[in-house]
Amino acid sequence: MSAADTTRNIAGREAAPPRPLLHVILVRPETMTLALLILAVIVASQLSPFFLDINYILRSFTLSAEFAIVALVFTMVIIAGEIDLSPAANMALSACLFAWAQASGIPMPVAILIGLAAGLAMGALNAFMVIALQLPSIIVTIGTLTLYRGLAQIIAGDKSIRVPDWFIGIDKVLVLGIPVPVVIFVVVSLLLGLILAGTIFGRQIYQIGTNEVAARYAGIRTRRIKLVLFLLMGLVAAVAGMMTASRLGSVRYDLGLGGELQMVLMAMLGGTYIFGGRGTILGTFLAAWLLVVVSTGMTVANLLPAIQLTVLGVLLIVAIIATNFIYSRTQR
Amino acid sequence: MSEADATPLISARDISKSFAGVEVLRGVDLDLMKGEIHALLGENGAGKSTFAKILAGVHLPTRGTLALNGQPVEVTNPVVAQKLGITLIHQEPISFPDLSVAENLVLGRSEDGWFSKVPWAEMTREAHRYMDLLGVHIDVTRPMRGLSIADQQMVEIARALASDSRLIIMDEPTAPLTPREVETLFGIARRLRDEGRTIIFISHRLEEVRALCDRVTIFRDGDKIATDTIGNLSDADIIRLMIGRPLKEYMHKHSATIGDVALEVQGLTLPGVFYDIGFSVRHGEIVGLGGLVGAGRTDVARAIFGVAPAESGTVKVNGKAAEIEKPEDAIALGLAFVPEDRAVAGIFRTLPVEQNITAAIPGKIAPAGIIRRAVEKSLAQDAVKKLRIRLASVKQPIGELSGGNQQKAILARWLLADPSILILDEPTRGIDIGVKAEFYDMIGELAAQGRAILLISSEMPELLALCDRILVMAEGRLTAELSRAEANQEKIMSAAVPRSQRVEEAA
Amino acid sequence: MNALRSILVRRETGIAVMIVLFTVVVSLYKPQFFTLNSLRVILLLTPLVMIAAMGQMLVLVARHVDLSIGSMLGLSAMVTGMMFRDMPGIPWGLGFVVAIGIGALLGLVNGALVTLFRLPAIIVTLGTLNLYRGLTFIVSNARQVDRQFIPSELKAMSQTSPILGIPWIIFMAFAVALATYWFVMHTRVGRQIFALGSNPVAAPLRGIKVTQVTLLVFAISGALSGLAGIMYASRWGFVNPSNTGFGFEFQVIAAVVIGGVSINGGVGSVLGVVLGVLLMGCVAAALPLLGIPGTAQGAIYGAVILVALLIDRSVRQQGIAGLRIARA
Amino acid sequence: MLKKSLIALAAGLALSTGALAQDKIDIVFIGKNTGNPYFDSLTKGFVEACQKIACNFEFVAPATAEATSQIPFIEAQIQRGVDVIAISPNSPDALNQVFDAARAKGIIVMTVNGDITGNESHRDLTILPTDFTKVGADQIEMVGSLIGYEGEIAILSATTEAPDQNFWIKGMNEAIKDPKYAKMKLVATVYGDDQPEKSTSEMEALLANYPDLKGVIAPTTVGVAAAAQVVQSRGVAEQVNVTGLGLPSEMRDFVKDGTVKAFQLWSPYNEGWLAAHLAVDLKAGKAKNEVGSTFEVPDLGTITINEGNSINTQSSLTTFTAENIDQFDF
Repeated sequence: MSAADTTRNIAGREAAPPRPLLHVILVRPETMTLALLILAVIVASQLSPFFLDINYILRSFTLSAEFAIVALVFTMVIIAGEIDLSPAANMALSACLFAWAQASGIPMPVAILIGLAAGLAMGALNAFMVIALQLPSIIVTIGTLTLYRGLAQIIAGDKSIRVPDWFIGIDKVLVLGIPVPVVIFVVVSLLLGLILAGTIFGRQIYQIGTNEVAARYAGIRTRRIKLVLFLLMGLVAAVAGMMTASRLGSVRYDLGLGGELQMVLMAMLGGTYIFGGRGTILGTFLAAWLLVVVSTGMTVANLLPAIQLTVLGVLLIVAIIATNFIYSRTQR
Repeated sequence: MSEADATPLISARDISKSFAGVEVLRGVDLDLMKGEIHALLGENGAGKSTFAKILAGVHLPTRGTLALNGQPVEVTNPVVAQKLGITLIHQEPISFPDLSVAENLVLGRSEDGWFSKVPWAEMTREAHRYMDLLGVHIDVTRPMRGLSIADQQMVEIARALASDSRLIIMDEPTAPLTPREVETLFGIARRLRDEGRTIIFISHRLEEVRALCDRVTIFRDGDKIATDTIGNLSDADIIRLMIGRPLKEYMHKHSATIGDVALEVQGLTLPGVFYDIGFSVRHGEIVGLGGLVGAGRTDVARAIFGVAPAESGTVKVNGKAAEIEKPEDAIALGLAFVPEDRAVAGIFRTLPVEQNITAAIPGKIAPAGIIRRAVEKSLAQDAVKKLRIRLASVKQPIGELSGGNQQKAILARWLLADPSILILDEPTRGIDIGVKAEFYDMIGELAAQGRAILLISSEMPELLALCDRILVMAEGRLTAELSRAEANQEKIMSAAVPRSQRVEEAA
Repeated sequence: MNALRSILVRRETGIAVMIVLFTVVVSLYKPQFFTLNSLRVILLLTPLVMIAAMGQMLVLVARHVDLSIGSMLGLSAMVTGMMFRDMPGIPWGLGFVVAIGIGALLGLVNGALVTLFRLPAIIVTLGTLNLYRGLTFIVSNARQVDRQFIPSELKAMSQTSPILGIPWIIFMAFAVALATYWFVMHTRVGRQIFALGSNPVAAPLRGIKVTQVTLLVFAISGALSGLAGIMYASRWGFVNPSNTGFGFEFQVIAAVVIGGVSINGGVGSVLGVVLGVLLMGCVAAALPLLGIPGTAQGAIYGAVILVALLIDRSVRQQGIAGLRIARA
Repeated sequence: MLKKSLIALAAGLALSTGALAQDKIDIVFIGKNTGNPYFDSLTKGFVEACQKIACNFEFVAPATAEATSQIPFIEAQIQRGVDVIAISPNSPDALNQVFDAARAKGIIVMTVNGDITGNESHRDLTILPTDFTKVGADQIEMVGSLIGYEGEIAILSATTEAPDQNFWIKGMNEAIKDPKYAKMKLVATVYGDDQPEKSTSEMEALLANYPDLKGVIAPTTVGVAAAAQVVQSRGVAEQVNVTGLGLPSEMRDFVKDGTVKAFQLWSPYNEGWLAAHLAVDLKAGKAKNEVGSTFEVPDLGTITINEGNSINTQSSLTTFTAENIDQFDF
């Protein structure tokens, strides 16, 4: 009662004046990400003379491209007010199923379909537990992340499963001098960016993440939209798993291990608000490059992973402090 | 009052309060005597709750002083208030649902250090004592979660006793209670008064005020209008003082032609919540749905709209049986629902006003799934103009708007959907008096356009002024249907108050 | 009747039943599982998790989460180990003071970031998870502290026993659990943690100093991780910058969630957490005995977490249904 | 346009640094993970060699030992244009593609202390500490001598698919068929995944499942330490003899208090020492990477390149006992 009254009273004043346009454009988390990206490029090129080579940077990006692609969908899930920590494990399990299927003589197209179907099924299980059973998605997906990777381990054991030679090397194929995984990342970014910003589906994702109850009252199909997001997550994770298989030439249960952390980092560095309702594909897009530049810059300077971990930790904390600060300034 | 008691327990002088530049309380002087039950009366937003909260330390006054027993005091927060012996009992008591009743009772009272021992046995014994004192039977070792609101109030009162409060403020305590529970509450209140404590009683119900209180203070639009012994004022006096103008000024000049039945409900039942609800609303008609908070009115509306569907019963829209399982179904049939709690079920706080306004018409702003920004903007701007929503820009987050303007935006959202049936749940709650009048005009106009309107309201004058017919609910059942001509406050109230035999029927 | 019902729907009963069922089923196949020695094996698997789980429980009860415990364990163990290595002859008991102190300090940093900047704990501690691990590498120069440098008295704590052949560290773990029980049930601040998690909006209205209590909760979580750190050195006899404490947070959170602590705050019991830890220990001890390959372990843990969630939900729903009947 | 100039810039930089380092070759050793004490000693061999001969040495390693974590480090070395990449691979096949890319740039790729079994064509040569075909037999003989050639024995290995360990276990299974070991019985092979916790649980399960167990071979440094700790804390060191492959620094206490009577290993230092010398000689043309060719390494003598471009630093395992363990500082 008192809380409701307080908000009412605070809201009871006159409408605030509009903010200057420049302020609106500049004071947003993506600006921070872009600034950090530029800074990172400058620092990295000072750290090592070998860093500033666009081909090298692109090649290094392919090492994180699969995570980056999944992180785009991950961003949408967070904006919708949920979280899915299982996609990296999903990548491993669907890739293992795919590799196991083709290794046991099932024709390649069918094996690919099996992998994709597995990814969808894993997304569907998450969706079922979160949407139908109304369990908190963070704990559900910590559970399924353990389960999916565990199943991958049961299927593949500690063995690596080879994929055929012609399937290997997606990262070595260049389109206009750009490795295919990077091209896919850019295309998916554009596509999802347009969907999120320009379609009613994207709009409703923001609305659900901002206030799910109000969204339901407004006739928005909240459950269906979340279902679509979890399924999309599963599907994209499966695709990413197979892309990883192609890049490595073999599949093991530990494929993509720790990828969930990378995805969280990308989304958070891109200014996505952990509690939903805010964030953009552009932010995650920039953050993916930021992360690659930071880690590549440090690796090529032969800095020990110690420093890398420390820098990543500090970066994450700085980014959320900045993001929260920006949101608190723009939302009075 | 004898001369010995002449020092007031609390002397408030020139108490004023502004929220973000809007003055909601102006220069209130009030003395509260020891051993009296003092009613604060006034319409919603008149300032009585704000005043009570200043006494309890929830708000700080912008101006003015308080004295306790003649000594000036500053009540900077609720903890200080508690220490000074002032307890505020909220209508929906604030509690810690996972802690036991006994713990809720004593939490925040002790001054001891962090690592001092919690005296469980003593605490439980003491809790039992207070429960016995109040004559209620609550297992004090069970967690607070799941306690009825009446019991939670009892715990709050026990808490006031436990901290030996001299002033106990009850903010609309009776609204969610059954008559029997109200009687118990009154008995306790009288006993506390006879012990020399002071009780502030905030209520809308004149009969309760009359039955319980010694003196009454009336607020209107942030001003204290009058303080007097209850016996000196007739009901008519009080109402006149509260509204400050004759009732009929509110009357909306309704000229709509009433058409066919738009919405018809039969035998709607959701066990435990409401039973056998049947009524109809015609095009051009405003039907009021009155009753006490918790009578099940909102639940009926939520059921019709598909938010929480009923288990049995039928809903017909324009004569055709309708299967409404989720809000989408209702919207497709031309229904619209402006919910009661704006912050929870209405607005998208951080999103721009225009996105809030167009939220229910995806098909219009994005015919092929792709948003047409120009269409969206012009629709939003038209709505802003038409409903006179005051804002800086339609790109502004809606959270930056005032409550009344937020509510207008929600109404605008539904008007864009061009509904033929509109359900309004407490549409003017927490809205400035001036904006309220605008809303009344708008509602009348909407009916005149031939829409069927179901208006849920706890404010009887609002129902009486606007509605062609008034339905009343009590304890999940319809208890009265009053035509405009026969309706008055007494009839509504007598139908709204639960009767003991009805309780038995329901059981 | 009611008392019986309330015992039956209690979470602790559920876990206890699961432990008993599990033990019975495993013992039918492998009678060796039902021996005193096997109990000792199970208990030896649990002390580190149990100690850290007590801290994690408090954090969860206060509506936060601490993902950095594994890294705090690693860093405090490393500093303590290096102290033993570089200052030979230092009293071994001092290691406890140092480890707990460093852990508490790291926990305070978490708490400060959460309270001062009003940041979500899950992200803050994800950041410090990396940060503290990185610092561990930096202070240790990526070098392991070998067995010979860990004082033998410390190592003996994991091996010598005061009674029944059960080593000291297990008693220490249970002592920590008892102390936590006393802390949450019998101190004012302990109850305030529950109140804070139960209703964060109302807490300040009842005079609860939210900032201080939150800082305290994170500091305790850090201090207990530090204690677990020096016990790691005792149990395994070395401190490694990358392995020590790595992935520890998952084990602990799983045990705590299985033990019935709600991630929505306000709910949790020491007994439940102890049983949750023991259940995990039973599973971990039984798998090799049954000859189930380690590769299946992950899937089993995942399934256990999901099952615990489902049980939680059905209990919650029964509660609500019961309420509805009572009201009607 | 920008891209072109960037490439030109990078190429220029690469040229200039390349010119600077002309007289010394650049060697990078990529370990399995940082903080792994095994590689401290191995790295020391590299460092001390490069203080004497014409090479620059750097050590890098990922934070975790998972299959793909070494890839960015290899990519970085390619970009840096080093001459030799020495690596202890975390995966037998996930690195194939990036190895190919490195070799295409003229970098010599040598695996050290472990090979990419089954994918040998993706590296130039491998340096193994000893003749792996003899490890199994040596270990069986060692445990046999400890238990008097009679009784049940078990193996506590690393992961189920660890290639080296599996190769040795195969050797053990062969060796035990010798009539000399007729009274010995290999009752179980279990896997502790090279984690102390897991290895401990598996060891405890062995003791519970096989009460008559006389000896345990743990051919992995993590496993042997964990197994030793279990018998020590259970006080059954007299009944169960633990041996295997371990680091003296981790096993010293167990040997001194009698928990473990003897265990074996090789010299990791020599692996680094040899690898650095071979790298310099190959680049200088003093040695040829051909099966059967030989070259000289100070302190180690003449080394031959064996079948499959494989080199051993010592012919048989070193045995550590209470008498000699203090002579080793790794």
